[in-house]
Amino acid sequence: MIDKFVSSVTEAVADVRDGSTVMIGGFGVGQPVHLIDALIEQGATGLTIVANNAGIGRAGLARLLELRRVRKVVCSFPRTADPVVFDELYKKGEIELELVPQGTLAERIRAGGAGVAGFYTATAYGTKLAEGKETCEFEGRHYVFERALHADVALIEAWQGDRWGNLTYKEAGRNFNPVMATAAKLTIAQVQHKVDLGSLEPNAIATPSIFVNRVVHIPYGDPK
Amino acid sequence: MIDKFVSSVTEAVADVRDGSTVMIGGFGVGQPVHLIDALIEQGATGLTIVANNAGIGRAGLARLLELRRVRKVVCSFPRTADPVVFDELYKKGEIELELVPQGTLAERIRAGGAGVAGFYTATAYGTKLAEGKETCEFEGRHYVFERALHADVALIEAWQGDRWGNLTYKEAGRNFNPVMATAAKLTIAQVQHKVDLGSLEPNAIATPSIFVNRVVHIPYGDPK
Amino acid sequence: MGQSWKPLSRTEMAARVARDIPEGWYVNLGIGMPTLVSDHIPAGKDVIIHSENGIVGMGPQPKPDAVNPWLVNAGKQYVTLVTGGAIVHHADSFGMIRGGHIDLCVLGAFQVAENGDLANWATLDDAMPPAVGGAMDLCAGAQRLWIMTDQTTKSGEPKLVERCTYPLTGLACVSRVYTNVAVFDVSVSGFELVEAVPGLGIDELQDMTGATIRGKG
Amino acid sequence: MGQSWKPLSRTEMAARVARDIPEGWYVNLGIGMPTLVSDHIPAGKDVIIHSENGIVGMGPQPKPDAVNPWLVNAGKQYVTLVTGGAIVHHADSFGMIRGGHIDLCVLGAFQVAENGDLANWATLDDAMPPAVGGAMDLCAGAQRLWIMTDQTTKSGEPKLVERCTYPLTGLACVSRVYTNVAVFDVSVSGFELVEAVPGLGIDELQDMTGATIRGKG
Repeated sequence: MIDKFVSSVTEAVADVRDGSTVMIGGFGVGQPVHLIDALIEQGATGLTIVANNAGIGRAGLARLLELRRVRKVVCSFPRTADPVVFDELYKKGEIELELVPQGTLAERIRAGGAGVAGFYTATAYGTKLAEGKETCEFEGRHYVFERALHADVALIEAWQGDRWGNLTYKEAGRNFNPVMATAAKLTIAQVQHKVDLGSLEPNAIATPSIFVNRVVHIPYGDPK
Repeated sequence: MIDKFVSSVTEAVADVRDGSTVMIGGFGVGQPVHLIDALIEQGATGLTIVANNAGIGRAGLARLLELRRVRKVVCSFPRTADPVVFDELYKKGEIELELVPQGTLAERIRAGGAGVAGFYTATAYGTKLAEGKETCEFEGRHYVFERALHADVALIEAWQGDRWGNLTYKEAGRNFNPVMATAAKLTIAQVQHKVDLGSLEPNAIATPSIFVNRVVHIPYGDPK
Repeated sequence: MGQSWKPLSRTEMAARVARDIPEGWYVNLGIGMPTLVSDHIPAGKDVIIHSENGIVGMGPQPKPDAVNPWLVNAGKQYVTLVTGGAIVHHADSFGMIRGGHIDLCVLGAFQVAENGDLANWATLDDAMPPAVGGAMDLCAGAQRLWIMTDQTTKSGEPKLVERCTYPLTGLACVSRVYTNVAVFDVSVSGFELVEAVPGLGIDELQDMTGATIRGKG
Repeated sequence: MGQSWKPLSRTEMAARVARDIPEGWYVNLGIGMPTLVSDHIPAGKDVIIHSENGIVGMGPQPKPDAVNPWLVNAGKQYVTLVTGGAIVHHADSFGMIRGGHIDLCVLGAFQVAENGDLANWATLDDAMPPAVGGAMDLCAGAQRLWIMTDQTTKSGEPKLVERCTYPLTGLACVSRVYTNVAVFDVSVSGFELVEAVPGLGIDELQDMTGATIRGKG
């Protein structure tokens, strides 16, 4: 019997290794906050983080940065309301930033999950973010070549999960989570609701179990 | 008030032009059979058809071929239980075939819908179907370059539809339909059930209204 | 001599943009001033607002006692979902943008050039970490890109220019500019004046603009 | 002299393959003989069958009075959905295959070469229109590719060969071959015999094979 539930976030992230690339879902809502806290406790360092932003305030991802556990951030928007930690590290040259347009970021992750090695997109053509990148013209339009993104670990947040790892998301909590779930060797989901196998409508499962390795049930309520 | 319902399949396909590229959804089930029949009546010719197969028996897509209205078929599997019409035309050299691996076909259509001009896939590397195509090596693996597929018209089948064109699909009736819906200038859906706006669960809509131009309500029952 | 004309308020600018959006369009509104546009689309006129984070059919801010904490827009503010709205993931949402399915995007600007180039994501100050979000995707992918911006910076520098000096967000992507004093079409022949606020003449407007304005042909 | 050994039936071959599939794997079974494998996975052992047309968790054929006409497999036969199954669209389904998420694919073969090349989609007869389906995607994408095939063609030609003469489906993709008389691992050093049916010696097996067989190292 497949049962991907693990009993704690500590157990869920126990084997994350130094130097790993870790994707972290979320966009305003839908951050796997308990998994991030567990990763902070766990101690892995030299990490590359792939996420939409670079942490807010001094908790969660920002705390991971503050502890100097992150070598590089791949994101679209490291400048949020209160991104103090990233700012400080960036200005001191102590963290690497790969800035990626948000759609290109999502598409590169999706490519990683779907076996596409790289693709041509019109986004960023002629801008600083395309400098040094290969370009190509198709039917009179210019495109930039972008490579797929893969991760060792994806930490995601979902609404419901069953023991096989089928997941649903709640409204805007979906965001990057289902895409990142496809692109990592080890995908770990924290879910608000543990549901029986078979209780999710098969046509409405947003992440099929095939993409999920571990599930932790954390009924944490309001995401803010 | 947006209302994408049209009153008949005849009206739905009235402006399909000669020489159009037409995507047709379906895979065993989920074929837009009434829309295909309407296209047969409508008369457009010199068509390029993008579909998984090339028609069965002498009805539907096979009939369109038999009437010499199709110049070229882009598909993965033109050899089914009873593909007599395509076979005859192919052997006489009277129809062009672009044979595409099924996953590459789906991915090329998805690329067309998502603004990806082309991409590298490992599928077909070193085989006859990659002959003449650009290849590239990334991290020791070989990939073939494939271009996006677009269409003038997509004919699709769905289970439920509302007046904005939000759609759901029933089980294996989903197949190519939602992907093709994204890749055409004009997407026309035939739906079994006309539902009120707001009655579909927002998290479970498989094709959001943005991809759909016209909807025809045809409660045709069992697909076979 | 005092000026005889009055610039539009942000609310008036938003109303002006909203007036030009036909029913049935799928529209992405950038963070900041463009967000206000949705308040001016009349009830019953179906204009469908898209948000980069996967909302197709975004509604206005909720009343404080009716917040769904899982519904935020790209600016991370609480929003609602309209009847007929749908949720998709980030790659599918940007597929809508990049695949040309969004009829219109309205963004703010640092500078707009007469060739349609837009600069709105980075200044020349290298100390700040750069941040781009979805702006470049919207520039490259939306069917039409309209800009809402003041005619000049607070210090009086023109924002409509011959060539952008700030880093570009997109090339030749802007088709219309709504400022606090005028509306311009942007085409291969540059800025064409569509209208100006009452009392503002083209010469005075030209003085506030860093590129040649053509009158309506 | 009559042969002292008996080839496996198709059912026995399917049972033999099923025995090697561990719980928890996501498995795609090709049209034809590989489909039989699912009948031999014991109840309660969670092996999840994937079908190219978007089914994750495909169950056996339904009873005639319990057919859901909207549930067919890649061979267009009626199937069922198991408890815990999910439906996705074709691009997402092939994303699972091409992205390396399928643990195992089992296919039939015209020829398997000692370097792991597979030919199973086209013959040398050019009169027939070619058809490929998802075979090339499965070869390129699945984590492991096992082949189920008779040791020889009906006319006695070996199907395990030094180099395929039929058009290739995939290069160096086969890791195991289950025939009606033996099981082989396929690695950089060619065909390695894992087991043969009782009474069949390696010399006799070699005679039915178009490439050199190595004994178990």
